[in-house]
Amino acid sequence: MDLTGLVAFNVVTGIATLFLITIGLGVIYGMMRIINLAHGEFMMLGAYTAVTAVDHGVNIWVALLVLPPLVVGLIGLAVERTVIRFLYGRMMDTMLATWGISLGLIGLVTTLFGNVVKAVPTPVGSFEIGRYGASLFNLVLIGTALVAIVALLGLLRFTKFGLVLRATMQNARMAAALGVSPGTIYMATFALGSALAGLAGGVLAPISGVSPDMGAAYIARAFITVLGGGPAIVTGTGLASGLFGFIDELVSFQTSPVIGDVALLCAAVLLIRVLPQGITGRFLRRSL
Amino acid sequence: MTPVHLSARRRSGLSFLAVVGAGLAILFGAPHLVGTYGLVQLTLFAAVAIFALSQGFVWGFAGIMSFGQAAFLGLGAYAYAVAAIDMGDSTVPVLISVAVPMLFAAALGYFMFYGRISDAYIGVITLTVSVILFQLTNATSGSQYHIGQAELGGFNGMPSVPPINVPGMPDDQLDQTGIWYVAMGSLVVVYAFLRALLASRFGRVVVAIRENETRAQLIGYDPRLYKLLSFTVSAGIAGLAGCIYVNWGGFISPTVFALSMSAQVIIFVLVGGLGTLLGPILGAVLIQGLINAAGGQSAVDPNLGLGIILVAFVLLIPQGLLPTARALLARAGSRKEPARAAAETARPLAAQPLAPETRR
Amino acid sequence: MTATRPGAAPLRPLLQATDVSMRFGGVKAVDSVNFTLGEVELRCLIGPNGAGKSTFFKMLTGQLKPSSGQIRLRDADITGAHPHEIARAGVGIKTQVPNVFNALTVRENVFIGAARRTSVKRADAIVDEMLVRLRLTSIASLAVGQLAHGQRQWVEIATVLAGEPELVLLDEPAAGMTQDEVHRTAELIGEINKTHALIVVEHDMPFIRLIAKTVTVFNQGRILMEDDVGRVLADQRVRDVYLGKQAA
Amino acid sequence: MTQDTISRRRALKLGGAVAAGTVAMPFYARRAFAAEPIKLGSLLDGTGALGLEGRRMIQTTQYAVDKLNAAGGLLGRPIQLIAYDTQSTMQLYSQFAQKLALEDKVDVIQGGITSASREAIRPIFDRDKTLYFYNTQYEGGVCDRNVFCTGSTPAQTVDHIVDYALKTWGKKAYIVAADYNYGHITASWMTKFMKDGGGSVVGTDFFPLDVTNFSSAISRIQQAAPDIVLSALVGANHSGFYRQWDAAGMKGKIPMGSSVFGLGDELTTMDPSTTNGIVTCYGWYNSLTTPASVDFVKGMQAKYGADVTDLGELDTATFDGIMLWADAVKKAGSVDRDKVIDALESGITVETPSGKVTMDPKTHHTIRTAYLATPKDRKWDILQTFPDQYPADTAGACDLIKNPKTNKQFVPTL
Repeated sequence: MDLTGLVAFNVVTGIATLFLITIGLGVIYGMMRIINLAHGEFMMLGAYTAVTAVDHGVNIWVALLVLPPLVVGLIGLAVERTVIRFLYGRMMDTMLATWGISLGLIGLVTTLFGNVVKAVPTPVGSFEIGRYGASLFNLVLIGTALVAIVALLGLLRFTKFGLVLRATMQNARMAAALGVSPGTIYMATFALGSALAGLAGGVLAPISGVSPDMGAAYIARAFITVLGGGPAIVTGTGLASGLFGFIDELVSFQTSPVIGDVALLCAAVLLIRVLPQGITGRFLRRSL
Repeated sequence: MTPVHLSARRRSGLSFLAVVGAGLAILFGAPHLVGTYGLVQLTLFAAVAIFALSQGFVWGFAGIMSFGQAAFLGLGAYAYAVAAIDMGDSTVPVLISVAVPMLFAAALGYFMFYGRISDAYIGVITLTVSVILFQLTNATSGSQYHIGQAELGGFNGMPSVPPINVPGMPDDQLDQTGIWYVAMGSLVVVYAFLRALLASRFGRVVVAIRENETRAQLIGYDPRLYKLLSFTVSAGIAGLAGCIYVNWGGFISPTVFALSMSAQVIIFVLVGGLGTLLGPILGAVLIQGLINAAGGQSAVDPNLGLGIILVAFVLLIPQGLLPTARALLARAGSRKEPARAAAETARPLAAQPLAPETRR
Repeated sequence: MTATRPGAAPLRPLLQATDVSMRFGGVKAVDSVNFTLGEVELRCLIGPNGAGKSTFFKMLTGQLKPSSGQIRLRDADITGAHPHEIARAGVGIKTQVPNVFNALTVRENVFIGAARRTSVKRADAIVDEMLVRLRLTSIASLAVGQLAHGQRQWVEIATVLAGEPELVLLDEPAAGMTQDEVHRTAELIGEINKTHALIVVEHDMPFIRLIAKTVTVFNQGRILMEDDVGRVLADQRVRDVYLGKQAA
Repeated sequence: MTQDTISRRRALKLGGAVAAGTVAMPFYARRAFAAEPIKLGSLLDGTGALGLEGRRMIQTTQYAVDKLNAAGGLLGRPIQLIAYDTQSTMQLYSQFAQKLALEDKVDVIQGGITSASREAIRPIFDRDKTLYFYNTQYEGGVCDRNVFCTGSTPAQTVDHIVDYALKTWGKKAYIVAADYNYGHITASWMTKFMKDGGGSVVGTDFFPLDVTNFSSAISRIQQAAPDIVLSALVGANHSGFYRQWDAAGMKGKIPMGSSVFGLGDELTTMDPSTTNGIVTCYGWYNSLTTPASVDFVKGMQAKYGADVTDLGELDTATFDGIMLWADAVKKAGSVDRDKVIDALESGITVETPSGKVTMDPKTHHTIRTAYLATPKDRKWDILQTFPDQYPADTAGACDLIKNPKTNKQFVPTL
């Protein structure tokens, strides 16, 4: 019974983690049809922001949850202005360019910080599930994911920005005709997606080593989860994270993390084969 | 046939002869000009150039975004290594190294193309498949993972893979010079094969499908079949590259499946020129040369350079070096056939509209 | 919607659509259409924008699968078949927007059309013939992407005809053409109709008058009427839907 | 490309000279020995995933070569170091190995960090008959007349960790190890030593080197409730295990021993609360107070700066390898491969920072001292010392004196 509780807790943590590492990519892909191959490296930059902030004595919570999205959001803004905006409508080229940015960021961070694994202390301790110990920090992960879901849904549904965003997504030309510049919207969306990637990197920093090539470990999973989710960004990413996170954690617990990862990827490829438009391409189409 | 048409065809024939001639000159000239180590270096260049041709064909001509071409390189290399260790004689293993990736690509391609999976998703799926293969081979440590006598070795890979031998004589293994002849010879053959393929009806239809899939379909061609065949052919070529790659190093490990391998070959093609065959070869030699040169220093991480090159080419020289050079030459020259140059530099349009419009 | 057409030939039909419907979500784009075309017949389809003509064409060519109903080409049921299968069965289409291989030359475009059913050598001969017939020889080695709209339409028509289809569908062949080109198109259609069946969608009424014998009128996904060209164009209902829609 | 590597070499030398201040470098560089230099090739990862370990090994190699040159070189000839950075990339290992053997024609090669890299280059040096030293603590078993291994192996170290654990904590062990040859073979030895000592292994998990999330693994361990956890986890990503273990509150509940912990920079980058108490065993620790050991640390710090505080066995084994080779060259009076191998097989012994190091003729591995230690607030606290440890693991299957043609890596069959 205690074990079931522990495994359930791990599954929920796994789902939350998957959601966090995916949602930034999902926002950018869902709104702009841009597959941001530098997503993993944006996470990596978020983690380095956290490491650097902690090293400079910034409060740990600020360093993990506030600074990374801000810093990476700004970096995303700069990338959008200098590279991405010249490539709108050229999906292939944006994939290549973001791949280049990804390699460049790995190289840059390696050159600046060295290929060393940095670490951030975990700010909270552990708690007991029956006779098993579990990390309290996993609750922080789950909480962050929940806050991100609620905030994004609120943003899309209740704010003017959200309305314009949805309109642009439906029909960029129409939105442009209504006097909203798609350029501005895209810029804001890219920055928002980058900020979410930064947040994921920051909040995951304490439990994973922070190194220049850490992004590669996440990118394939994040991708396939976005595609599995389908057009409704938040709901789709949430559902796909739930499904794949569940499979991954459960198979990992039964066998090993590799098989868990492989099971996740295989499940996703099959899902895309059956539902090429993703889960929300078929079900819950009207969700956000 | 019109005279213009004839001259275009003749010109293309001449360029073909020139490239093959240059290839043969390098093939037989290099052993006299460079030492053993130079040949070893050039063998690697030939292997990556063949790999680049496989990507250049599938992406540049068939318009298929295979982002996981390293999967086929790795399968070819592993297939050769396993078969060579188990069989002794290397002749059949070489064939296996081409056949295994082709079979795998045929299965994967059937799954993707007949499953109406759209272009961008094909990129993601191929990439994911290469990640899966990487993880699986990486997890084959320990003696329980073996095929015949060949232990897969997991992360450590397979050491001491026997090199190609004279057919039928397992003990007569090729030395570095012999492997050079095999590698460079294969490059010339693959180039000639692809030129012939593209000049054939099949090749022309493949390019037409890249240009306008709907139109080709409405004429009566089944794009799925042509894509599947192109994908399979390119996988076989990548497998051959893998076979030569493992012969070059005598060693293979899961890093052949790594994302960086797939990334590099895309950079080769992009830098050299998408939609050409000579371009990927030149791009491969150029970038591999740069990577090697970067190996001697450690002040700046080489990824930084690769990343900057990739972004710069996408933004500034998206056609790649060869078509750009051709266009410049054509402009500098008598402006004889601007149309031809434009046709050759035209790239497969991958851009998708925001939503598939249901026009009525 | 049976034999209202005067002088309907008792021949077995080349194409027969029975009760064909197409729904997008809640909207019926094509609603229970029955349509019959005889061998070597020329039919014009008219109707306001959104009447369902292009959707109907897409179902005939396999680009859309009908929600219900059946389409037969001679004895073969081609309902929901793949576009390439229908093309192989002998249906060629020139789509509304020029649909060509932009990076290829005119010659290469036509070659692709010709090469499906025959050897490369024979295809080359067909291409030469087609280029002369459609007066494209002088621009044969130019990339189609560089050509003007009208020329691209001609290339597309040449590409379709090179495949020697038995039934040719033309979606607005005269759109964007000069007066001179429109006349040549009309001539060409007459010429094709000597041996092939044709269905032509067009808005240009003078053009219709030039080519048509029988006209089918689509409105709101249904067939409003089907009759001789003179009677159709004189019909008040037809005028109403056209003018009404166009005014709106 | 040649251009670049030359300038790289020059940069290394210049850097060395500047750091060394008035030491011997400028002397030999100016007055150069008239004789042709002896070439020592080095293949180590200065960058990439293993750059952390490799950087110090590269510095140690330079340090050792400078030390030999300062003492007059070998056989009256200077030693020229030809070093390539393999960037943690297998392809570059193959490539530079071929370059060293075929183009630079070096007399000896010292290098390779992972077992994978060693296995990639070993056949190349066998084929081209170039003497090769592998100076890394590893899983043991390499049996090849052309290859000499100076790092410690499980029989010399893991044995003592298991022994200590059995005596101190209990009989039930759970093994977590990296999913590649090193991890698998080390786990086999751990299992064997546990059983030999009367204990049992209640579970074994392997993790690929890119795994960072260990939550499910930690749950599994808790479920099995062992008395001790034995870790052979390797590399940057796996360091997450220790943090997550600590974060889950397991640190105080189940003690841990590790065969690789602390070889990198774990002591400086991790919280002392995470690292304290993990039991390790290596051939050298930087807190050893023998004169040779202190001298080595001081010498390295003088050359490369006071922040060189993370030296470990990988570095002293590199130093040992170069010194053993140098001694053998002196004894053979030649750099000819076969003569040097004969000299090495004569049971040659050197005194180095690690203590007395003897080359075992049968296995081409070293007989050396092992130390048991645990981190205590970012410093190594040495618990026990075991002199003259014999490479019994490799010796179980390998006898190069009797069978000089053997060429393989033996794996334990348990």
